[in-house]
Amino acid sequence: GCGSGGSSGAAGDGKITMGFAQVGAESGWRTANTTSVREAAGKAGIELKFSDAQQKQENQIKAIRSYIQQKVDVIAFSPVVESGWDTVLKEARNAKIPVILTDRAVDSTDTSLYKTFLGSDFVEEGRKAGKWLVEEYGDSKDPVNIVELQGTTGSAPANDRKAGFAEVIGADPKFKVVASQTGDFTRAKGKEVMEAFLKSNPDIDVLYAHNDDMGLGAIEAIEGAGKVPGKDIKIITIDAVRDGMRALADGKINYIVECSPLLGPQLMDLAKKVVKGEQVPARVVTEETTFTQEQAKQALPTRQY
Amino acid sequence: MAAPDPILRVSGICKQFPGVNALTDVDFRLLPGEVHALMGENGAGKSTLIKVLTGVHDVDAGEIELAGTRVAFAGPLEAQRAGISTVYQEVNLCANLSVAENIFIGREPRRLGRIRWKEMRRRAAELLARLELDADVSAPLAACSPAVQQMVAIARAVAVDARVLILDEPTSSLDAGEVAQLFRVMRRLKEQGIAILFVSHFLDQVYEISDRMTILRDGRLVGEYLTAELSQVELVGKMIGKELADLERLDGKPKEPNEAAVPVVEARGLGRAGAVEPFTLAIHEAEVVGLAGLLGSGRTEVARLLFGADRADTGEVVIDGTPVPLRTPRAATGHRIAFCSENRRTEGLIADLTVRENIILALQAARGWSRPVPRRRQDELVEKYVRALKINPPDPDHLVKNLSGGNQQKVLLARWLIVEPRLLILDEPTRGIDVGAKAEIQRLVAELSDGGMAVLFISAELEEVLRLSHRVAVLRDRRLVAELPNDADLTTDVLMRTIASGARS
Amino acid sequence: MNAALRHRLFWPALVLVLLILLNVLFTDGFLSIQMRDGHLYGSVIDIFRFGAPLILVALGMTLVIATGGIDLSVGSVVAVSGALSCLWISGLDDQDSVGGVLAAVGLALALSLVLGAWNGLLVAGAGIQPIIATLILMVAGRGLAQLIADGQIITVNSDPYKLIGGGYLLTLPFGVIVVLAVLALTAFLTRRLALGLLVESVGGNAEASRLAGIRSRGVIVMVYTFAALCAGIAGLMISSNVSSADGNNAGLWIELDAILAVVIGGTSLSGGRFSLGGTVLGALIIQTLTTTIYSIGVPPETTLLFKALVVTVVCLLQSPAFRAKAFRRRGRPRATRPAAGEKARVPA
Amino acid sequence: MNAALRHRLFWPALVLVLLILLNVLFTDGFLSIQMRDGHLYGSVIDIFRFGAPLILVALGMTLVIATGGIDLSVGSVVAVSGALSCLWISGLDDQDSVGGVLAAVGLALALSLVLGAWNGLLVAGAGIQPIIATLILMVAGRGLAQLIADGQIITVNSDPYKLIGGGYLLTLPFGVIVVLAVLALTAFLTRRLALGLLVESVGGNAEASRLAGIRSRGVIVMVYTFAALCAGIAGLMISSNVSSADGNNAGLWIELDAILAVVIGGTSLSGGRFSLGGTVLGALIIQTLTTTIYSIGVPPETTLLFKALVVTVVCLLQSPAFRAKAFRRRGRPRATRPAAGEKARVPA
Ligand SMILES: Nc1ncnc2c1ncn2[C@@H]1O[C@H](COP(=O)(O)OP(=O)(O)OP(=O)(O)O)[C@@H](O)[C@H]1O
Ligand SMILES: Nc1ncnc2c1ncn2[C@@H]1O[C@H](COP(=O)(O)OP(=O)(O)OP(=O)(O)O)[C@@H](O)[C@H]1O
Ligand SMILES: [Mg+2]
Ligand SMILES: [Mg+2]
Repeated sequence: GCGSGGSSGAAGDGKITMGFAQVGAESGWRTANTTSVREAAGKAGIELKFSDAQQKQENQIKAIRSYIQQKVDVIAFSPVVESGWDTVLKEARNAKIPVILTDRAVDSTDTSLYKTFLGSDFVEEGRKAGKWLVEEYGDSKDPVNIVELQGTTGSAPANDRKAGFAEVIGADPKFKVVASQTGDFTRAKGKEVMEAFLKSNPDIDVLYAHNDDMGLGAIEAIEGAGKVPGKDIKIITIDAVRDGMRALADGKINYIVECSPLLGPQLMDLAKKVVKGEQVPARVVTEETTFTQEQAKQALPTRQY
Repeated sequence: MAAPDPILRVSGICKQFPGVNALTDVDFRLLPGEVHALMGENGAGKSTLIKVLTGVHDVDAGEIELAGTRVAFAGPLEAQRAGISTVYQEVNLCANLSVAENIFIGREPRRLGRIRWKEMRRRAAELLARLELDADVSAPLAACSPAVQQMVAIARAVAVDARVLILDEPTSSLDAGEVAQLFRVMRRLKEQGIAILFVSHFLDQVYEISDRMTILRDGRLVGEYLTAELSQVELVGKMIGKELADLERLDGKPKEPNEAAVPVVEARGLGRAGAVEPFTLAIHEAEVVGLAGLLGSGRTEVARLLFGADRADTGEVVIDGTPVPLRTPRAATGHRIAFCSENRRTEGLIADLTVRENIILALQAARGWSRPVPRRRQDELVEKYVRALKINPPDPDHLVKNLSGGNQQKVLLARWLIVEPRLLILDEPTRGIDVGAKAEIQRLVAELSDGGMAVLFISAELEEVLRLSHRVAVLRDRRLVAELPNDADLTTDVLMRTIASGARS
Repeated sequence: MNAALRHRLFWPALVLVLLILLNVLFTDGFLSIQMRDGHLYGSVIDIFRFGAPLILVALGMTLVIATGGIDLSVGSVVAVSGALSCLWISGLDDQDSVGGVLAAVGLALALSLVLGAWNGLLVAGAGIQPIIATLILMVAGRGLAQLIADGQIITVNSDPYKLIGGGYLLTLPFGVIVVLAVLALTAFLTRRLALGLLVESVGGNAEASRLAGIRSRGVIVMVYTFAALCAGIAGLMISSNVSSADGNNAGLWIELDAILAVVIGGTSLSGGRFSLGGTVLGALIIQTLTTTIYSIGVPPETTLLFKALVVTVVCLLQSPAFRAKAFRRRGRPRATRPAAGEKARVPA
Repeated sequence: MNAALRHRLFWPALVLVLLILLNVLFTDGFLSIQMRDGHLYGSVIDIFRFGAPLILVALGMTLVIATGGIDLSVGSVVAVSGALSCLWISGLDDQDSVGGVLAAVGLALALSLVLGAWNGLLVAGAGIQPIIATLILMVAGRGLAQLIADGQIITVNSDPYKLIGGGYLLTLPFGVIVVLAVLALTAFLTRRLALGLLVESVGGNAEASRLAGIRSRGVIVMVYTFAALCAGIAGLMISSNVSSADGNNAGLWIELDAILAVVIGGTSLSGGRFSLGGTVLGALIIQTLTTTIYSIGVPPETTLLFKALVVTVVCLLQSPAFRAKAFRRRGRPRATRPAAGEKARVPA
């Protein structure tokens, strides 16, 4: 067509082809992530080959191998697990195909195996949540009883969000986590666990949920117990999916730390640079923010997910 | 006569099951080199005694001595190791294994720990040849008829060097030739000094083979007798506890059915490849048709085709003059055909259900799930037949699996009697049933047919077939070869010869 | 006393009581039930409320298991049913319209019935073994749910729909009322009508049942359809409770919990006799166990071990073989046996 | 030709061939195998390499299923074994020390054996039904794996350990060699020695086997232990392949794939006859199917549906009842009568 940018990518027709190996479709967040990548690719004029690994590493390796065989220009993927990628990444390097990691990191010591890692910093998300809490209760001396709804036991976001949060609130002994249980990142579990918390802990001041969905479930439990979410119990969650933002705008959630799935545009920019052979930073953090109730009301009309 | 020391002696044995005293203070001894018959009615405790002896059940009280030393086997394996080889009452083999594997399982011929498959097959074939049984030793047992399975179980038991051989109703599904062959083997073993315990409800067989007998009644010992010194009438009297007057009341030949009647069911050229050649057979109202033939001659297959249990691939079934498709048993029961299968465990009873539930099952099936048989009607029916067939214990809520073999057979019979069928197919209905009950069932069949029911009667006992049938159809090599009216000329000898030669001579 | 001890459900009932006692120790007022906003409120009510979908699924599973089958696909049916009804409701102009919600419910249940019939046909018609036949729908059903929901969590905002899983009627949680109704219906069908006998007979001995003139195929298709219907209702409850449908996670693992509930309730997996009361008891044990874990604060890492421990205890107590061994000394001494044979190795 | 058609494994083999053909159409050089860095390389090699753990687990599962049981816990054993060996290796001063790695492997396999024996004892000793007995370990084992790994993913960096699942020996993937060794051992134990016969007899009729004097308990404990050992080895392979252990996801759903492989291979879930070759074929079909999905680019939303579809087809083809209906016109129907005594349950 009328391309004027002097794109001299590897592909013969000048169009960049990207192979993207997604983790799966395990949550709304992930689906938004997939949609973002797809849309951004369309906008950027990049041809996208997409696969879904259903949370299995071997599937992802297979998908990457098939991209190598199909001689795409660039491979991007969200690793299911951190390790075990050396072999297949070496194959990609041998085939001179650059690799971009998204959302999750790999633990390889050989950083030449991939060009860059684009994604959120879960520990930082936990810290942001903690900081808001510390500020909110800055003046009070009374103890603050916190309950925590963790993500799936053993998953990286759950571990990191717990750790970041604990790190910040640990400085002040008035913050006490009185109960902490996994809600498997789902609304149903979040609700069920919160119902039990409400009965076994009469004085809960704050709920910290590792994602919006569990928080949304918990809100129903709190309402069922005759309390007012956002007032009687302050709620902090992470993610900022649309339902969460709506609850925030309605005053049922007090604070949301964004964990944006919309890394499509950033990914496409990076991909173009990488294919051109430009230098890119080894770690790119997704552009993310935090939302208070006021900010949510403003942001809500333009939210994409 | 100087009796040698008993090889096996039990004293004061008691065994209770929930709600049943199966054995009460029973003494018993078994001498080497004798055939000892254990006699008693259905449910008298014969099988239980055998299971207690061989460690299948624990005893509640009492002692067991083998060759003078006290033993308590933890299981059949220990009993086997100690030299007691047993064929339990119900054929207890693995249907999924081959004939040879069934015979040698647990003691496969080996070299350096490795199984010698060829050797195993060779020895199995040899053993079966000794029992004059012509069967493919590498065929799966499931493909064999119950009779062949029974022979395989016996072959398994006689294959080991045992001091004691226990056979619980081994002959109930065998025909005359096989029984004779089995007896030859038993005599040979006896000469070698092996003690044999034998259970059977066929009095003639008991008198033919046994030297001594022990009689049980209601789980109690009646006594031990020399066979030669006890007459059949005395024996039966001791078994049932009263004098037996009307046992043989059924005289030689059945009454003539009224002629001219239309056939209730008629098979026209009915056949199934690999099972039975096409045959034509009509069964009229108030008529009993007997089926005679050697084992594996296809009698069961004929019954199954008439009942829709297997699908015929040629011919048709005509009921009251109209051809009807009989593709499933349900279709057959819809036309009021009933089939009492010879294999009550696998094709008859539902073990975990109660006597009551098993009895009303066919009736309920015919009514469908939405129209339950009212409880009052259930009680009436069940009570009537429990009494009529003397099912013991007479508790309708007893689980069927806990009944003795003969009583299970009666429950199956009751199931089909309450649906009041027009054609009743009985495949070996008297198998494993004691003398008293057998006469009872025979009388019942005669009565039913007098009342207008058509009956197809299959039995390995030719006397029984002759006694009940108006006509006898003879099968040979899965082909219907003759249909003989049961007139004065027809005797067991004639029947035997027809079976052997394929034509009436 | 002795009769009670012998009762089939004595041991599971004992475990349930112990679990409740444990809760009472840890949580003040665990047993107290209050009236709040015109409905009953308390931990015990919660157990029933959250246990309702499990009880439903387990009831359906009981009949399937009684025929000697098993249904692994119930979790997927839960997801599909929830996804379809939420999709439909989310497309309504007025999400609060009762007619629209009823249509959604009807549609979801109709689809569940179809899925159940498919299972039944694979098992009874095509002769595929139940585990495998339903495994197929277990996999395909998740795919279907994702397809329906387009991989998203569908959120609805409908008061009438909310009633099913989260609402109250006559002070009682609506879900509990539904469970009672389904339980009554099942009991009626199986114990008043003859379905129970036919099911037990098919499960006890399929060939013998066929020869007794029972249409085993019809019975089998019926129980799988019924199980799917129960799962469909459970799916509505679960999605209504959180006003959203999550194709990925709704009903995940519920098949295993349901099988466990059935077995704890004393129904044998090999088919035959079944006990509806036992199943309800089993499901309540599992739900109480979950609640206990939350309320006594078992750390998340050991949650699974704790759960497994309790289940092991219940199963051991349910096993006659184990009881015979464990409580031997209490009863009459039994004849001692030579131990020699026990040690010998299995010939290999 | 007709004999081939009748062969038990004809239909699954046909499906495998079709799947491979499909791949060849979509991917150039699918069948080509090259030599690269001194080892074989190519799509077909990949199928074997990635399929190795599944084949192992399915082999163990075959024997368990042949005794009439089932083992749901293999996935958890995979996770536990991987977690323990990685934990041990990560604690070594020198992760590359062969001795240390061997110790880790030994330890992990020993623990697997213990877990398997536990399963066996619950089934044979305590008389708990296999699905439930192994369900307990399925739940508890995940907990155990998380406890061992402290809820983290343990990463190791050890060349000798890497060999097990990711290395090559004599140009062949090491995992494939392990599979061949285990397969040969299993075949020897079951077909040359008497184990196979005992297993089939216990699975065919447990009561009859007991009366025949077979120590069924010993046999049962043995097969569960063997299954756990296979799962343990598979766990080592999986964790070695990615040089890390993930307590949550390692081996997730592998039990279902293994059961599927066994059934596709023609072993009946009701116990009795089993076929090792069939199981290997079944596992290869499942593995090839996954590869196919990626290489022909099935859209992600329909992946599960596609998988379910293929499995349905294989299962239908495997079902004699279905074949009888579908192909009735082709051949003369054979006299098959539902095997008498197939599952006799009434003791005399
Ligand atoms: N496992 C069991 N549980 C409960 N009762 C049983 C059990 N086995 C046998 N019985 C009962 O014990 C009694 C004796 O049964 P047994 O099988 O020994 O009779 P039998 O003399 O062999 O009869 P048959 O000639 O009919 O075989 C019967 O009343 C039977 O119902
Ligand atoms: N399940 C089966 N599969 C294949 N062949 C069978 C099967 N059952 C029986 N047969 C064969 O069919 C033939 C006829 O058997 P059938 O049972 O009808 O004989 P029968 O005359 O009733 O003898 P029996 O005295 O054993 O009852 C026999 O050769 C038998 O081996
Ligand atoms: Mg008996
Ligand atoms: Mg017969």
